[in-house]
Amino acid sequence: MDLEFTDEEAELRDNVRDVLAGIAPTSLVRAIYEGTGDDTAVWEQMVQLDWPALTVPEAHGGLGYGFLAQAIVAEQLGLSLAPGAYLTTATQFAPAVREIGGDEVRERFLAAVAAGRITGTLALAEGGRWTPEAVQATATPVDGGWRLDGRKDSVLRGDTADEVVVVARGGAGLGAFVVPRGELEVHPRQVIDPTMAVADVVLDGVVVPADRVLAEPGPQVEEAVRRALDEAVVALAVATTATCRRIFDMTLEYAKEREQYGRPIGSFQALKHRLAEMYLAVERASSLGWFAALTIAEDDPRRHEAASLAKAAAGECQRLVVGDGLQLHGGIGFTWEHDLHFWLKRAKVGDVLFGNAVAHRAELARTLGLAATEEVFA
Amino acid sequence: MDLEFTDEEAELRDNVRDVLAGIAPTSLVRAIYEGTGDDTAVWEQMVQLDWPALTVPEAHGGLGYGFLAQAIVAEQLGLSLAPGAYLTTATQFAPAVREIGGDEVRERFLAAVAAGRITGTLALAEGGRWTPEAVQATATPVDGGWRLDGRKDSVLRGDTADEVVVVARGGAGLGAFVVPRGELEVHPRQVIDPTMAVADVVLDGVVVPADRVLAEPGPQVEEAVRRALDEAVVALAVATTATCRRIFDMTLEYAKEREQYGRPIGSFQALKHRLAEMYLAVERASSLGWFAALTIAEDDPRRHEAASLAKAAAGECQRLVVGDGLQLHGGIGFTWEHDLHFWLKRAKVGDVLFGNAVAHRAELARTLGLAATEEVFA
Amino acid sequence: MKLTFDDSVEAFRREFLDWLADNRPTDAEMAADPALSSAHLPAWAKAWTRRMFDAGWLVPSWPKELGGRDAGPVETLVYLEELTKAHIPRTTNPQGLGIVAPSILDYGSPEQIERYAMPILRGERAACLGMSEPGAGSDLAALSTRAVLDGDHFVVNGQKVWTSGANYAEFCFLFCRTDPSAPKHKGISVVLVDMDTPGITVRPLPEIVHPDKPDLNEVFFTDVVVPAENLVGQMNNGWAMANGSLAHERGMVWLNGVLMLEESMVKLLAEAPEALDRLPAQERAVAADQLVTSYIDSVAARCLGYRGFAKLVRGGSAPEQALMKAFSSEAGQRMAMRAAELMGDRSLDLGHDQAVAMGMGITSWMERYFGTFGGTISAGSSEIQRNIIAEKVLGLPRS
Amino acid sequence: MKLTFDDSVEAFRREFLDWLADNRPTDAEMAADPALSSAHLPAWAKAWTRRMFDAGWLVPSWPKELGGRDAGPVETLVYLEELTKAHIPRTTNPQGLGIVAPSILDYGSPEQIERYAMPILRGERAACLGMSEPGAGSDLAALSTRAVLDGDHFVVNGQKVWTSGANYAEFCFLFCRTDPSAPKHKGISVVLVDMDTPGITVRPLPEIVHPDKPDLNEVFFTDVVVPAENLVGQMNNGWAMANGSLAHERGMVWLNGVLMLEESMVKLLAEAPEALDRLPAQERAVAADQLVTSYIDSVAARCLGYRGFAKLVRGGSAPEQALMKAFSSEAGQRMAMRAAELMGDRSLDLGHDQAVAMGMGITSWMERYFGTFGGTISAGSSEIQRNIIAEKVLGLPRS
Repeated sequence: MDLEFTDEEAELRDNVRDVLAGIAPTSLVRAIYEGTGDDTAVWEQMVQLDWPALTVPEAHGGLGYGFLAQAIVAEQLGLSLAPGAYLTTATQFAPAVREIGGDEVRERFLAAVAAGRITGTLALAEGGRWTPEAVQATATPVDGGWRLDGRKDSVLRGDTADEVVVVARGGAGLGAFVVPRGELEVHPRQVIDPTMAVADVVLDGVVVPADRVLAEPGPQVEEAVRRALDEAVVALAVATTATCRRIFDMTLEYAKEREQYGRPIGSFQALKHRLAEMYLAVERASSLGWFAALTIAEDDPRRHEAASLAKAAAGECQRLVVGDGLQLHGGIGFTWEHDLHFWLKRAKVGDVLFGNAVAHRAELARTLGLAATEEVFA
Repeated sequence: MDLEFTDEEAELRDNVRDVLAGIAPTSLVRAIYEGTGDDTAVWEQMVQLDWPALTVPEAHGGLGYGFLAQAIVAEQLGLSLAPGAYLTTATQFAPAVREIGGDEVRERFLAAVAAGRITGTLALAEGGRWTPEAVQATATPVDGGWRLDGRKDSVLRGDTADEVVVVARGGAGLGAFVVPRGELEVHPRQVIDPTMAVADVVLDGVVVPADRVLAEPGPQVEEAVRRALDEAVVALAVATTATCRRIFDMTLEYAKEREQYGRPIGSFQALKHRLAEMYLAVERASSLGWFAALTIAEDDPRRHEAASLAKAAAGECQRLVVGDGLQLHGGIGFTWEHDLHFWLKRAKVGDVLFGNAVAHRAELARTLGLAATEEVFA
Repeated sequence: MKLTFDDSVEAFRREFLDWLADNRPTDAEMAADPALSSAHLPAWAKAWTRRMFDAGWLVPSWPKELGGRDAGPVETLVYLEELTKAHIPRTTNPQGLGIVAPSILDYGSPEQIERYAMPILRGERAACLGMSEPGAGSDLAALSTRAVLDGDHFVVNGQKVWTSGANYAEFCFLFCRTDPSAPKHKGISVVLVDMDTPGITVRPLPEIVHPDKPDLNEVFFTDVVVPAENLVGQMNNGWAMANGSLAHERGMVWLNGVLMLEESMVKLLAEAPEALDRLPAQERAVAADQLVTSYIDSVAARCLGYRGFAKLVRGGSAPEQALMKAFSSEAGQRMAMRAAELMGDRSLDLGHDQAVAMGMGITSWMERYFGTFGGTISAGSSEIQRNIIAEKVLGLPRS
Repeated sequence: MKLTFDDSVEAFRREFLDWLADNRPTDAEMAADPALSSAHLPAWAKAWTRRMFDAGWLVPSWPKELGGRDAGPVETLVYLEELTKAHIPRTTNPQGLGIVAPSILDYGSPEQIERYAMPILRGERAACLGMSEPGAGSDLAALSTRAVLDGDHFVVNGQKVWTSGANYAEFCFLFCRTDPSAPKHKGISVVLVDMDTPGITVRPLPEIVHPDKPDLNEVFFTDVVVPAENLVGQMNNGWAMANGSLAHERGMVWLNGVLMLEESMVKLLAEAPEALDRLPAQERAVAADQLVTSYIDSVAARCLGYRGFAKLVRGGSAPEQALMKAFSSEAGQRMAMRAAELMGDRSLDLGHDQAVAMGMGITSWMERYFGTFGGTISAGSSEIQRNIIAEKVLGLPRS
């Protein structure tokens, strides 16, 4: 196992970083927080740069980069907080279409993604749980397609995405459908990080025609959903850990600069040890993130377990780094004017969405055979 | 609520401390560890000083001190590590007899305890659980009394106590019996702290005559068992926290004396903060221990919850204090020659016996209505 | 040791509860006009303070003429507990009632008492406390805001920061340097400055939650003219006063931390069952275990506080007191974090709309979590508290 | 980045596994004659070292004449992993093979190499390392054991402590002061001292678990005569050698920590289901959650190690390496603690009787827990590791 970037990987990373610094500076994040800006232009510029095509297979008009490239982009999104439709479109919508969809529907929507014509997202979670088991929304065959009923929680960009992959349960198992957002009853929520806009979606009998069915309800769909989820989970884990790394870097820098009692606070041993602890937490989560990214890139059988390892570690990391990062900044980090809180809030959102640390540790308990028997079949 | 000693309480504490320093010095603990001594004389001297009578009701020939006095003694036992039969006899056997037994049998055994004629212990746990629910051993009515079958785990001083209260389950509920140790099949175990000798007990059809029945199996016995358990749990919680306090005190003293790089290690800020943390953990557990002791002394309805609070906090305390106490002592604390390890091991035993922190937090989850429904009836 | 209070204390409690039932502000009037900062006095708050003052329930331990009834410390404890249980703020200007007014009563001239202290007690005026500065943090001795005596007035120049309530306060209890040549802590004085004096600029510092309701401020003083008679006590006696002011009600400060923690716990225990029911068994058990750990903290905080309080009442020193600020603020932080985690995806929602009477408006656990850093950072951060515990309580050498 | 190794590496792995299958010591012979300290060579261990030496599998990265085969770092990694998976110790004298022999090879005379280094490589002699002293701890520069050159010999006086294996070692690689007037770190030399030389007293220091099998020792030197030709390298060049010796196989030290952690995890995962089944649901879930956290640690340790290793192989610096000692030793400590808690009342039992081949005999999780403090205290405590991370990796100023 080689867990260090090759030269080409490092080049891609630098490229992405430089572009994001230009099109999504922190001032844009602040503008969105303060209601004086939006992220439309970020996506438009990414489209111009052909980013939506990056990880779409070449067969569908994409550039065919693998998941490692996806993770490299996700890391930079988390570091910079760059807002916009990329994360949901490329790491949630597209993988769902690719893993679940049949040939025609896959071609239709992946080509549209690659061309930058649509943005998308994934509506899966119910009751705060991002697992196939949690899906209670129903898919019923009707004249002209499938009727969807039920409710989907916390859909990232559910209020703005063009297309929404909805996972619902039919008699034979899970099914998945691509629904135009305009046909859904969307309830946008006011959340702590407005650059990660979240909406609840009510499925009130919306009818999906056959050409928008990714997969009719069936026993084989669950595994495909799980594979798509793995990608979304790892991308978010890598992004969240990167957000934590930035909090750590800001805190480290502050500790070197800020003086109290005539010396930099970073020279106080108790703070030094806490910074070492934060660093350790970031490195722990980061190394697991890359491991998980590799398992997906190489379609290793450990991919599902690795996804939970990475997301759990990212969640554990933010718990420490958000708390100590804010605490060690003192009063200044508590003010709206300082940028720190944008990263703090993003890190929290990154833990919550797609299952927090506790949820992924529970999944690991299940895969390791440590959960109670009734759990295994829950 | 007044959580500070009165003058008389402080006097009792000082008295107990001074006596224990004389009859149970650390050299005796070492001798027991190294197989060159035993604790017989400790109990004999306590008998001469009338300690076994201390908390036995006056009606049964005791001095009639309440549970607060019991906790004051328990604290000093934990601080000094004084070995011997007091802890099991006074905080496990006697409360079980008092809470569960009918008039005659109570008089018989409490008077014997008060006179120092017998030592005793309590055989309750099965499968590592010290709860009424865990009792699977059976009590069957037979000619001349009750026959006991099954197994009891981890009976403290099960290999030396004169009399053993055995809790077993009959058709109508729990029952309790006083069995001479000589009639039991006792399997002494080699444990990490030889001053806390533990044995497993096999109940292989031993028959208990009527005059040794504390309570025949019945629905009301469980509550009495629980009340006796509360006392044992709080006494052990207070003792264990005191053991932690001594570890903390030794570590603090060491940190002030030991120099590295030309200054006391206790002047390094990271160590100072960890010592502050240890102190906080000890105070947290200690204040809950006294609160719990008061609830038993005054028979407050919160006594069962308070017992779990105290035992859970003692367990959480030892987790931190054992680890950091050993770590901050460096190599010297890792040697057999240094006395520290006697306290470290006692603290671990104190967590394990009568339910560790996790078990008592689970009990609190149940009493607070946070456990899953199936748990409530487990 | 005992669990219960003496009968006389219980009689005191009943007397207060009876009075409270007839005189308390209603939930409706509090909700209709919430306090907007820690020195804002809505109409109901003014009337409520006045009622307490008149009835001798404002500061029970003080004499009748100052709004009290010469009550003892245990009675004060019971009084504060009952107010909290009833969800009624004792004041919406805590630093005015708790620090500024008593300091003026202790050190001020009769005129100052009449013009500044008594109006606070009668609910007529609100005050802020000008201590922290950009370069000085919690190190008061390093302050550099200057007051130069020029005939019958001082001229004040400088800057304060983290000044709670300055955006609403009517006057400021201002620490400033009056003798730059003296050793650092010997050249400090206190003057009373009306906030509408020309030359004062207040710049609110919105916080990371509820930026629309700022309470902290930067305050800039440019050639601000303050009458010489507004000097509190002696020239260059500010250091003693700082220790005096901050020590006011010292024996009771812990209680607020404990009550807030318990309040949060009650709220959490009420909300937990529904949230737990959303979770599968494994996650549910882990979340429940976390909540129980916080529950232990909340009971421990009370016990620790009571133990220290018992020692203080006996006249002894109480090392527990040094722990209380760090312990209760950090326990509250952990509790809010765990609660937010328990709420899962619902923890992301802002809770603005459900603002409560105190104007805090922090009703989502996530916002509450971020808000708790006010408690672990200000008034001596947790790190400083640990230094204090290590050096003052444990006797460890200075670093 | 990639998950897999190159084909050539896999071929190397297969070659080693094939050889191992035919040449490994059996579990029975290891169990019948366990090593009693870290410088004890049971008969099977001597033969095993010799077989590895002859076949070029002792130190694969070295040339053939030193028991190697000029293998690269990735191959060495694979080799070490396979040995561990097979539950075979590479040596029962790790400091001899890992530090003493390579240091003599680097700095010693041809005669010293023949008499001291090669016998270690051929499994004939075992060595200990004399560094720590009572007053010096991990601060080597402060050592005070003196070696005075007197014609054709040195006279050594002083005391060492925490000397692993001194109770079985045949000779000692001894750091001592040869120029008391020079600056602290410039007056240190290394001499090779046969442990049966008159004037040496070894006093074992039993540990808090398994006191019957001491490995650490105090070593007292009283007028010990050492031939002058036993000076290793130049006079007063000990400091450079210390940095050299300790740096041997530096790039691989992390692996041992990772492998031990994974080994513990495998054992724990095997034992956990039965232990979990004893617990009621709530406790079971909490215990399972704790084990999972340790599982995450164990996978993370490997990933962290591999990431640092990849950087080293590329010739870069690897900050991850600085973390590995603290992380893996502490993760092992937490794991043992949680495992002991999981085992409940069974955790109290001593595990003496089930001593394993390496002579560690730590088979109960409680004993293992206490034993882990050897790892967090020795060879640079976790506190010192954190100082190093803060200063060397993060660039924070010295305290």
